[in-house]
Amino acid sequence: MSILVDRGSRVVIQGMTGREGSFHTEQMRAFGTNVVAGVSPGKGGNDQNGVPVFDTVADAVEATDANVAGVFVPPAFAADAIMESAAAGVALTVCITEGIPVHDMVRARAFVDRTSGKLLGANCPGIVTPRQCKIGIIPNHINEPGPVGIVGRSGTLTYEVIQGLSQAGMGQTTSVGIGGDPVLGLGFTEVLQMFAADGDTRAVVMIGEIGGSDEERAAQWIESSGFDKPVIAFISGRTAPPGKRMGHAGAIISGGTGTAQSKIDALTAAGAAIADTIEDVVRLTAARLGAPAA
Amino acid sequence: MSILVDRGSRVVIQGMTGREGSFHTEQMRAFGTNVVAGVSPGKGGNDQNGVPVFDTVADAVEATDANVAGVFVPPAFAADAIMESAAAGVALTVCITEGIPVHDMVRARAFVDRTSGKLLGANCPGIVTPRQCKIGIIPNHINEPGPVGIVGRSGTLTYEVIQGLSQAGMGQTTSVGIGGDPVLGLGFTEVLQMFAADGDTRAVVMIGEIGGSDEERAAQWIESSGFDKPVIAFISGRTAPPGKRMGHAGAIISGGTGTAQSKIDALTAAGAAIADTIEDVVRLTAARLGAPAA
Amino acid sequence: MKLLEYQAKERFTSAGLAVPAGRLARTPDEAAAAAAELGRIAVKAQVPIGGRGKAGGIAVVDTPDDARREAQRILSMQIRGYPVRRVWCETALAIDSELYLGVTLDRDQRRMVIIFSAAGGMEIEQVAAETPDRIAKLWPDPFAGPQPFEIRRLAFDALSHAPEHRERAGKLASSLVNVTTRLYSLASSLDALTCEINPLALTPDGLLVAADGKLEIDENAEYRHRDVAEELAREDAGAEVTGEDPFEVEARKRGLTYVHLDGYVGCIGNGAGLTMNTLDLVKQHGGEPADFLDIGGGASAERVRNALEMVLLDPKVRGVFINVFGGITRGDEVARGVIAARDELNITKPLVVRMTGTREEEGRRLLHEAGIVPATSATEAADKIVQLTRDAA
Amino acid sequence: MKLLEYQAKERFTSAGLAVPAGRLARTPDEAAAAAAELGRIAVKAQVPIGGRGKAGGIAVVDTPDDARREAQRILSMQIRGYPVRRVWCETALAIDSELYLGVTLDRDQRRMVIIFSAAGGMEIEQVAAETPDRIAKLWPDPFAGPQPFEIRRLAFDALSHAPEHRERAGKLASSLVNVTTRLYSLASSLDALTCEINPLALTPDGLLVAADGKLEIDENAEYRHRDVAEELAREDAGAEVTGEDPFEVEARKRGLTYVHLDGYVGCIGNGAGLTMNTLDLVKQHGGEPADFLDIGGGASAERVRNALEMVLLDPKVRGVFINVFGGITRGDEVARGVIAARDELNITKPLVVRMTGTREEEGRRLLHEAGIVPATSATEAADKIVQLTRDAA
Repeated sequence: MSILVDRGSRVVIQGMTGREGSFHTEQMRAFGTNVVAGVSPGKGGNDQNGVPVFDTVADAVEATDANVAGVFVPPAFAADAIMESAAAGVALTVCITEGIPVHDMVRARAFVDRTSGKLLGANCPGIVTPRQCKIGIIPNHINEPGPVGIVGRSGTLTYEVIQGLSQAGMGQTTSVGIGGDPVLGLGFTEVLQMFAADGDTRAVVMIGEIGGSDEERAAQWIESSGFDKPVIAFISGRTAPPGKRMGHAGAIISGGTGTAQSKIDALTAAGAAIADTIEDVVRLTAARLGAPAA
Repeated sequence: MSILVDRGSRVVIQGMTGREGSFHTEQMRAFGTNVVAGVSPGKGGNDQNGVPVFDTVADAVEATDANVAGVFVPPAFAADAIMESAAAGVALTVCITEGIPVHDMVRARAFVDRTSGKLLGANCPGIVTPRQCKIGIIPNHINEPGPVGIVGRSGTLTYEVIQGLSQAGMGQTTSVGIGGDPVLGLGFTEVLQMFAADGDTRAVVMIGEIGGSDEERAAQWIESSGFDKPVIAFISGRTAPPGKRMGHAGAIISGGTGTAQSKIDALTAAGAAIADTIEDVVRLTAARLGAPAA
Repeated sequence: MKLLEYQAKERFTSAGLAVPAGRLARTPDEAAAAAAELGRIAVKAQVPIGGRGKAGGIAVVDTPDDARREAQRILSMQIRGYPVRRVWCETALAIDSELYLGVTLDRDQRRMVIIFSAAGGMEIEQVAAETPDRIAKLWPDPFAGPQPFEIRRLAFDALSHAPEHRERAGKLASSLVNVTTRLYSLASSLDALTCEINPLALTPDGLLVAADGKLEIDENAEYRHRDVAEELAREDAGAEVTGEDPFEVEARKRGLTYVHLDGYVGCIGNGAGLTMNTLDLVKQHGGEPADFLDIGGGASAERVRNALEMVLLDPKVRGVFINVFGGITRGDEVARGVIAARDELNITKPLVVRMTGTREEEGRRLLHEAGIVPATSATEAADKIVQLTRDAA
Repeated sequence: MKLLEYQAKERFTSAGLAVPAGRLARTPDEAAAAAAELGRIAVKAQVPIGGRGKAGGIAVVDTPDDARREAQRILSMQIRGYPVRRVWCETALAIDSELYLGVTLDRDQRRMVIIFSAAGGMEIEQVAAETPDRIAKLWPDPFAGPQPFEIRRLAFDALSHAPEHRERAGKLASSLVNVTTRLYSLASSLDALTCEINPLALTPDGLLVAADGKLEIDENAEYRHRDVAEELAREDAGAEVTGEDPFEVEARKRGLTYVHLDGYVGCIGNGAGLTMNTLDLVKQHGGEPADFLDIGGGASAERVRNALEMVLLDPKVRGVFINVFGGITRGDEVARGVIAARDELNITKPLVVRMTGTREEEGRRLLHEAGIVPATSATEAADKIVQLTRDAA
């Protein structure tokens, strides 16, 4: 099993004819993702490497029954693209685009919340269910199927963890990059809830970072819900000087919450194992799964 | 039985301390309506003739469990008042105010539709369940309990029908004035659906007028749903010259729909009895109920 | 509140919509000056009613002399009763294709609706009736307004029925996002009941230009648009300017909802439905209504007095039927107004008052004391006023 | 993009919010002239950081001479590293009571939040921490914005903890509807991350006046606010104006996300998380990071070259750790950028490249061919760069 995407996912790529969109569409197809449509206003009726292109997501959904969307359009148009797929009834929209204005994302998130659809991202690396479906930009070759669920804010650190676990023989049910923006779609807690309901997921790795309080809230949920799968948590940014901006608007330390220490404390209290390095993540996960460490 | 309001209705009056609000609050209380609260921003903590006044509807609901609101505030503030009561969880908001800008009402209606609440009006005379609850400005003494449901657009014509039926010995389950504005809350069809579900309602009188196509849509619903209670319909405005504005923006005749004839035709096709005068309404209702005409 | 084309276009310009360069002319010489400045122009009659093109109210001219001659001709026209007092002289556009874009109220949906069609121009109503597929509609969320993706969908829906635009559909959709966003935002901020560009001209260089404009503003929202109301009042000083019925102009000044009709029975009611029914009753009893006057809800004695005075300005009126069912309107106020009017204006024509509802007893008592016998039912009252007036001329 | 107080107040004024009359002064004489014009004024240091009042950066003066003297003093100050180059001279307000009103992002709610308190002024953060009941919050629907009834509720919630305002709570709530609607609308239209009035002064005649203002605009939305960006760039021509780190100023000019630190290991990564982890790794292996430089997603070879050049501008840097896990970033592009930088800039300091992910094989091959041996793991790379640099000073 898996969460959110699997081999039944029928994927439409918004911005498929752009530079990033076309490159990563081919990567996704090479991975095995069932990309059924692309959307590019004004190019409807064409196709790109055999994938039909539509003017609107609604047209794409009507013609192909697409149920997951990947958004690769430039930041000025991305919030609109998210709303377009949610309005068209797409169940999950994965937005890769980085640099979307905060007010746009606040609106897009509120819009999606009024539909039955879900949003992953923006500014996220996407989602992978190994051997079944990948949407986004997580490198293809690092993913292996197995019992670990991964959820991370940082894209590249999530890759590190996936690769580390795969190399140590611990594959993944699904790896989810929730993204590092201040205003997100799915957060840690929602993804943990899905892993809780997934029978095949036997342990979860959380990759957090400084800023915001999503990790603290997830820790609270772990405690209050009695979530009983082992959680291994890795928090980056310990070296970050307070008040210094670290790239994401999301990575600004504010007040007492949001520091690496406050996240580590909360997760420790919730019974999570705290890893100091990627190697630690691998070792601790192996220990919790009862498999020999790599 | 009855629809929408009954002796269990706990009523909050928005604008209770104003000229119209205070006069009609006393009328409603004289009728027997359980007015539990008034709202007047800045006057919270006072009371008026024994009814406590609150700053906000939310405060009123929290303190008194009010579940129906009557809006008597001036047009510039009325749409906001409607949204306030809907947001506070009030089940039915009855807006008496006339002259609310159309764009305001479009927003208010959309807002109410996102809550579980219902809106009656604006620019309506209100609603009466005889001997139980009255909200609005329908004169007290004309209402008698009985088997007829009344739903009308025009306030004063609705009074005529209520009075005519009562004087002829045919009382009402509930009389509903939906109002004459172009953008309304409950329409004919929604009210007919409620009468369909009300066991005590044995016949329904519809009072329509030129403009819009709510009557035509109600006729369609009567046909398609198999509504099996007798419907007696009265349409005013036959003398109205086409294109002339007749007071309501709602009473502008546009194109082929909206004329008195198109409404009469649609309702006739749906099996309704068409009355030419108020006296006709009384006679036809009596005939359909199987009671002797007055 | 209906704006004239040039007034609508001023608002379009402020909203960032493209319109042809133009000048207002009240004389043939001003039109000639506009042509001297702008070159080839269209001289367009400014009247608050459609069909002026077919009536000869628009001329395209190349020279100042032609502009002067055509303006002279158009300024002496009456179009469906409206004398032409001003012409709008604007650069004659090179037009590749005429589109339609409008925002208006859709009562049935309880929403504003945006309507777009590639088949713009004079025949849009026929297109809508005969080939509704060529008209695309969008009902935007009233808080969010139309989103770009919704406008693109609107555009592609309509353009899918316009094969001549296939090659440029993407570019057109993108331009329409801009134009539609601005037009809707203008309509919202002005409380427009109708805000329409027809034709929306597509020029050979691919621009979308508002070649004509209609803008009607909700009178209930006048308090938010005093500037517009004042502008219209200035332009509208006197019946002869608009060709409007002088009684209706007078009623508007008095703040009354009044429609002038051809008969001889003055009709006053409270509420549009009841007032319409009052007219229907007069007609059913063989009389002819002289007017429709709705005093509305909660009328004061002063308003009733004002209404009676208004109705009696029309010399054709032989008597007045006052039909009031009090709800928010109180019987005593109505009675006081009727009595005041009769006494102050020395009314000798028959007055039939039918009164019931809130404070009816107090009102009836006052009328009785003043020697006016109220009728007990509307039917009886209608019968009575018709009998009293039918042969009184 | 942080605006200074006077820049924020210009926006407040355009949005219809009341601010004290004021003049910007760059010299003591200009401050004296402002006092001559305005009378009793506050002379306020304009620096992009809080705490200026406690630091002595504000003075209230009655005469032009006093204004000149105090402006002289303040213009020679540095406040937390920022030299004061301008003072804002504004009418000293008579203040009855200090309120707080702000709009900012609430990450946890994924919404903007409006915060209001009757306990405004310098201690607002302490109030929030110690008596959170005195702070009321509203999370408006982002499409609808705050509705009047919501703002009234916000106001009454906060005022219920301020007995001193009981008598005027209704009037205050009504004024706050106006002020809050305008402030929120300004924040939305400017893409503000923070838009704050503290204190919001209640004057003896019952007006609400913005006595101070903070406005920070989302850099991701800069393309919608070129005018603001240009205004800030003009004011900000050189590090000495803002007291900012010169390396960070240079990096901003180059369009790079860079934070200058105290160590000697240059750190470049892709993605904020990975780059932060790169710093953590250097530290764990006993080294000291010299900077944080995130090349972001999808960096081109040119961007990588630019980043390496930037890091090496700092003479303290003894070697650079480049840590890339390709996703949207491609290994070949990174390799080409590293090689170009080394060759064009004649870099002789050690470069340790750890590269994996998208196109890693192509990238590794290019590096090998160029004589740069890529590390296989981040841990190994961190260990290597620390060994190469720790004792190299």
